[in-house]
Amino acid sequence: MIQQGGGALGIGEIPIGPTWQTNYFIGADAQGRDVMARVLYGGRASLEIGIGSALICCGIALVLALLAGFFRGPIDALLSRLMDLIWAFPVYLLAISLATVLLTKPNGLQWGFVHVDPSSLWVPTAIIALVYVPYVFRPVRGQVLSVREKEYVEAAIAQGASNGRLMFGEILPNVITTVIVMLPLMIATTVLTESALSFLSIGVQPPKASWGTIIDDGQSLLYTRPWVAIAPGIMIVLTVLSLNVLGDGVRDALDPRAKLRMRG
Amino acid sequence: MGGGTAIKPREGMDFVRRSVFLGVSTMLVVALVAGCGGGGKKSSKTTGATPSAGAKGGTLITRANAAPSGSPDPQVNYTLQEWQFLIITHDGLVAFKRVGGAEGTKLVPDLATAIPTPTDNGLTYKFTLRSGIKFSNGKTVTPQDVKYTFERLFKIGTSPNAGTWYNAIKGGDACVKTPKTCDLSQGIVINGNDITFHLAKPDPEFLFQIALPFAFVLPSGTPNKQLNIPPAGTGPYKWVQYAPNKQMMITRNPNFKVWNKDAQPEGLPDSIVQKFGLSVEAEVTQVENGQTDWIANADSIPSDRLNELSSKYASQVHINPLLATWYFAFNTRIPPFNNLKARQAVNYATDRSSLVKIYGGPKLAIPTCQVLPPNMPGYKPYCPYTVNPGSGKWTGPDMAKAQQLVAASGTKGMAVKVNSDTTDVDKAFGTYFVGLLNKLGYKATPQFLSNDIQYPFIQNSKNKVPFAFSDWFADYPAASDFLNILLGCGSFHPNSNSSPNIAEFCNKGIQAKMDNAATVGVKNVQQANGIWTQVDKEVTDQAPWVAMFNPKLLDFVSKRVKGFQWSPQWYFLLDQASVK
Amino acid sequence: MSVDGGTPLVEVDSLKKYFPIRKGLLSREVARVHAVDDVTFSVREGETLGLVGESGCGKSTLGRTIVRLLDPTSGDVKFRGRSIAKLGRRGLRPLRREMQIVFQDPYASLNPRKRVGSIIAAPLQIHGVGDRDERKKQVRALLATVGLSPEHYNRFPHEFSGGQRQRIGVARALALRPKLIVADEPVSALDVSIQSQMLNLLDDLQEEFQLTYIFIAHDLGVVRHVSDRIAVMYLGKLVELSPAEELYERPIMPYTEALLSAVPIPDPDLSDQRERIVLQGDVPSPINPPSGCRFHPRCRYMTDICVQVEPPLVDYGNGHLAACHHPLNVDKETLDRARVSERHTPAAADEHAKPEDPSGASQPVPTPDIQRSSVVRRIVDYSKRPEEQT
Amino acid sequence: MAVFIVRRSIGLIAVLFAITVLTFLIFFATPGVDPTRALAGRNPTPETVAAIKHQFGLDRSLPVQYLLMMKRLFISRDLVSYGNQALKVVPAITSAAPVTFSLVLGAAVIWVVFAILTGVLAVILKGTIFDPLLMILALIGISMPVFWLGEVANLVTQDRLHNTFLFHWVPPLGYTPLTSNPWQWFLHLVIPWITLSVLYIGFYARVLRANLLDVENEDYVRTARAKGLSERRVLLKHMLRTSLITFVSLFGLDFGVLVGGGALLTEVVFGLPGVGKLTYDSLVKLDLPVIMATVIYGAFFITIANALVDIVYARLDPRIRPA
Repeated sequence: MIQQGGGALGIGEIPIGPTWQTNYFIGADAQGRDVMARVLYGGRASLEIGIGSALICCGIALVLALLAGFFRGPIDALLSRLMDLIWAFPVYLLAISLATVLLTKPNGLQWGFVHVDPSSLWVPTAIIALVYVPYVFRPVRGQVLSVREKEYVEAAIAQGASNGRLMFGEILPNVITTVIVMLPLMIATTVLTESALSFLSIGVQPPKASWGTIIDDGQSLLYTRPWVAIAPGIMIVLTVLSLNVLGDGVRDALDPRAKLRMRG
Repeated sequence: MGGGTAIKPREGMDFVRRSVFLGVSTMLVVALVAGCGGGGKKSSKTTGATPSAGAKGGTLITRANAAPSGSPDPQVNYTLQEWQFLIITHDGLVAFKRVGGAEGTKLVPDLATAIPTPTDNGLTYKFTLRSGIKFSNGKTVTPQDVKYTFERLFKIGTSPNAGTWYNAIKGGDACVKTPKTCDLSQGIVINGNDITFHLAKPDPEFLFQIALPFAFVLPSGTPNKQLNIPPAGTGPYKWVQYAPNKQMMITRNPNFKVWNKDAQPEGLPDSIVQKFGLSVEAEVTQVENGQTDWIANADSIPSDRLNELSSKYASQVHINPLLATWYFAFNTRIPPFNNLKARQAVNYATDRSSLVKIYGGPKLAIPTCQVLPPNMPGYKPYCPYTVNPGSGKWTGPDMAKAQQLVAASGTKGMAVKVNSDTTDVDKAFGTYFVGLLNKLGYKATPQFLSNDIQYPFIQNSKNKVPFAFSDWFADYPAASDFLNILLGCGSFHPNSNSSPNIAEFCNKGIQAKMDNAATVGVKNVQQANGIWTQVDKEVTDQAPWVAMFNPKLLDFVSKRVKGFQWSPQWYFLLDQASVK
Repeated sequence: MSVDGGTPLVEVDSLKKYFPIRKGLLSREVARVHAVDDVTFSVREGETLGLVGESGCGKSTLGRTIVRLLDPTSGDVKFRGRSIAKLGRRGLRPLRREMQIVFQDPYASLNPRKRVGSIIAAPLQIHGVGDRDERKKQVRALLATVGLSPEHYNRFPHEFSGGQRQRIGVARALALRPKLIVADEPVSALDVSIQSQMLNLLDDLQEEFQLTYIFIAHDLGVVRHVSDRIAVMYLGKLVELSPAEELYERPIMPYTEALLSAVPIPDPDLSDQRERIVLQGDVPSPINPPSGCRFHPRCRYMTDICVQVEPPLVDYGNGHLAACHHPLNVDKETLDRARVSERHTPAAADEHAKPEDPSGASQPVPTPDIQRSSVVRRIVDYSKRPEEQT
Repeated sequence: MAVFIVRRSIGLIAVLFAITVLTFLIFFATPGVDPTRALAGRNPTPETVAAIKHQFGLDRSLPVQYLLMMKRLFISRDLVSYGNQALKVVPAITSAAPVTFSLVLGAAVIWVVFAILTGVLAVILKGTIFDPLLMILALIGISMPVFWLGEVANLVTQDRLHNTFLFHWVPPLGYTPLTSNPWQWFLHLVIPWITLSVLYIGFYARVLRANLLDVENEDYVRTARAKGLSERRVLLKHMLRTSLITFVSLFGLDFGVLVGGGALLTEVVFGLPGVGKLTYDSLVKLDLPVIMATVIYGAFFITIANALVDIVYARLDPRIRPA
């Protein structure tokens, strides 16, 4: 990654600006790295985290919502209060708090055999997934509560179906649409959140890059080489825009009345 | 002689490692003056020692990203950022000469009428207090105030160096143990205007220590708890505002009259303000647009803008060399770098010009292979880890030799964590070394830690950091400050967050030489320096570090600032600049 | 209408089901809905028990409690003599094969996201009956049994009409060859034209599979033709239980009388002749049921004793039980035999057992002369698929 | 209703309590949360370190530390930052809050006005090319990371076009209080206001448009039309009024979130010393007391906003009350 001697830097030396050619298409960053190449690679991390965290988030929220809505009573109360708690944190504050803590565990986290390195993409992925769980949990839980009262669930109980079968065989198929509708919008949201966290240096850790980290790098180069910051931003806008359009489409197709409150 | 205060010209957060103060003998100071002057001339825009008598008036607007960390209390604060204000609002008994250039490391009498010669084998210092000097609150300075000041230093309980420096005063150790009942009647004896300090043990650094803001004289009755704004002082300015999330501000002290212009000259601006909160990028733009006059050294100017600055704003840029070395420390006690050949290999392979480029280019840093920075007593250029060794200068990496050494060391393929902090530049260093180590056949991964955490983390041997970024700024020119503190056996404390010997390096033979140099140095500085030169060379051969470069400091001032003066001790002398 | 044939399959003993009502900050229980309040009866194997009452009287709750979709508050349910009221999930599992329920709403009772085949196969799968292919075969057979085409296997419920869906529901209930089926108003959501098809189907299935039915309905017209005995519920209480024909001919409880008077009669002459008893007021709240006889606020024979004393369920002979202080259609002898309560002497009862207008009560209510199911059967042949008929 | 409000308030207090505990635990799980480094210097004596630790109560057990911190935060209100002893946490927040409030209020005015304009215009222009065009613009607004937009705005107004007639009026980054110079206050905030509001204009315009189209088919709207009311009256008086219920409740939540520190990125990019920036700075320095205070402050506004919106909703729609 290091362009030794490639990027001219410092006093009296001219930084590489956009060449609009194959090499250094939009210039080099402070370490002389080709920004275009970084933007393309960064997109991979951004999308991996965005899609990964949205999937994890929806998965966790779905399971929790099924548990809460199905068992009701104390389990529901506990989970719902927990969600209230996460919900009550300002999203970025919670994400920043968690990221700061995780990233400052210098040797990473160790749970049994699972070792998470602070520079792993899993850290931002998990954090972003966690903070958005209530956003999915709430509507899905409401649905589970209503589906659970349906006679076909009673019918399954009368047949002696197990709880797992009731939750996953009977209720899940009826609430999954909501999640599918939410998914593209969730990805749009998580991509934006990832970029924000990385922009604040607490998302993707170097040497890995994401669009957010490149904008962060570009912040100090803003007046001299604005393209370093502008290019990844445009990529984010395009990606999120497409996801939003896709989300609208999915929603119209599957659930014309769903109004989702998604936010970046 | 005294030396530079130590703030790495970058961010303010982790000032700790930069604030390194150690006393040196007066003779060493003299040596520095010579060295520093020489160094200063080499640098393109080093400000001379001749103050241009600028016009008085106006407000000098400075900016910093954040307020000085720690406490605003002058007896607790430990940052250059605040000290640059404190030296013009308060006085000690003695002071560093308030001029730019090498002269600035000389001690001159301040509140005292003269610099005393220690008697009683260095145990007694007798000062005479000038009479008629008033605090900004109108009270006259008395010897009781001086005694009160030193007692307060202990009573406050949290003064960083009370227990390491000022405990030399008789009774000081007891004060450290029970701050509340501190009594220095034994150590500070008042007789009329005479103040006699009795030390418990000889301390050649005592005069420097009392020239620092910890020992600046405060009025009797100042509460013995941390203050939220420095109290009344004797300097040409007084504190009017200290809002840590907004700004700090000093204005003229109407009670001030010049008594010794070497120690405390009259200031030019009517008021000096430091505003907080902007990113350094925005600060640079503000200076360019004339909205801010100067950026505090705690903020480092992005290297990408240096080109713009040096071409478009050349007359507003001032560059001065620092007594500092930036390095990566090997952990000499764990594999792979407990192997000398492996350490040397990395040293050979390191392209120091790349690192210099990351830092800001050859005008802001000079490659080095050794521990001591240029201008340091005992410094002799020495660089074995280059393509054409011999000249003492680094000229280029020797990759072939490096690869050969790695192969010979048998450490190839080992995993190495490269530790650095999250500052852009330091991160880039880390990234560079990850690439380099991988090229040499190691399995290197980066580990970047928040600035606040990285330094204590890498010091603690428990964390087993194999390769870590750090830097060291001399506070005054003494070879022991670098060699003994950073690489002496005594400064390695296992499992402690405060163990400045990051390399965990301990070589009995070298240590004996260092001890010898310290003893000899009390009597014969020249001879001691010779020993230090030898130690520097031997340590460099042992390669506990990859010494990267010696940095210079860049100050960027607005167009209207006239008469920029730069002291090695206090850096930019705020009050000597004219904004009218 | 064999009343005494067979052994009891289900015995319900003092069954109570209350629903708590929680309110306020601490969600304290402030009241209870007395949905099923001390109900005792039994169902013999092979018989059909009609369970009738106005909506909200607790009949569905009773049905659901019997198949243990709800946990009883107290009392007992015995299935083949074995108590199942306290059984846990696991203990109930084998019982699930023996008793099934058919729901009222054919739209809500089928999972819209599952195919018909897997809906019907689900009980087989749950109980591990056969392998995949075997189950598939069984499901196809079941579809045929209930009058659907085996090709419907891969369709979704929304592709079917209400009647067809109800057939799917029945097929699902039958899949495990249960002994008991609680049919919870299985036809009330269907068009009248389809209702009789459905009734005939259930009737035929009873013969084919030797089923015992608890047939819940809210009007007596429907159950008459399918039931051997009929139980009438009012506000959570069982107020009358009788062989079907007897109930229609000789209702004892004034409430039953009122219900019967509402059954439509095809013969206009008879219909005109009959007096229609319109019950006054709404059904009282099951949260605070009326004192004494729960029916008293709406009863036209009401006297003081009805307010004060709750009448027990008394056998008036011939398997005809009723809980009333002022039994109708009972001769003095029978009344003598059956003491309703201490305070309720036959004389007193007789004296007061006169409605303001005794005309409607003194003689049997005329009922249409329709033989059970035979007429219905003549109207339509259920084995033809409904689509072909419409 | 009273029970509902009381229950909601108790829930609110419980959530706030849980948040303080959680925040405290999160940060005490962090190594290096310790004021000694900022105070003690390079080579402190153990006595000094112990004195500093004692001063902050760090030598006590965790529950005691938590209680001490809460006491100093809420009762004696003299909790100080780990980073700078002069930074009293409570005054720091009270002095930062007006900045955040200025930023959010101005942005809110802009976004409400423009969102209503855009939403209504899109409905009026339904069927023409302008409706989808407006909605795409709104989507683009939603899709832009606010920090990036802020950076680009800075690039243009502070540097590239700063010396042209377009943006020469733009003052340097930072903040001037309304009380000291209303005009400068306004000038400093114009660009941040616009930047912050872009996202919300897009979002609210889309929500409003969808709502308007929903109510268009309601009976009362048809009745109004059938009565012969002018299209404008129908739209403004009948449709818009109903649609604004959702709009207003969303607004309540967003306003709460933003005032609670949600405008962090905007504040950081524009150097506005508001609560978000305070939080960010303290997070960078792991300055636990300030983080505690700002997170509680933010959670407070969000929970209050949630509760208020719930209560208002419950008033409007009794069906949701038991939930």
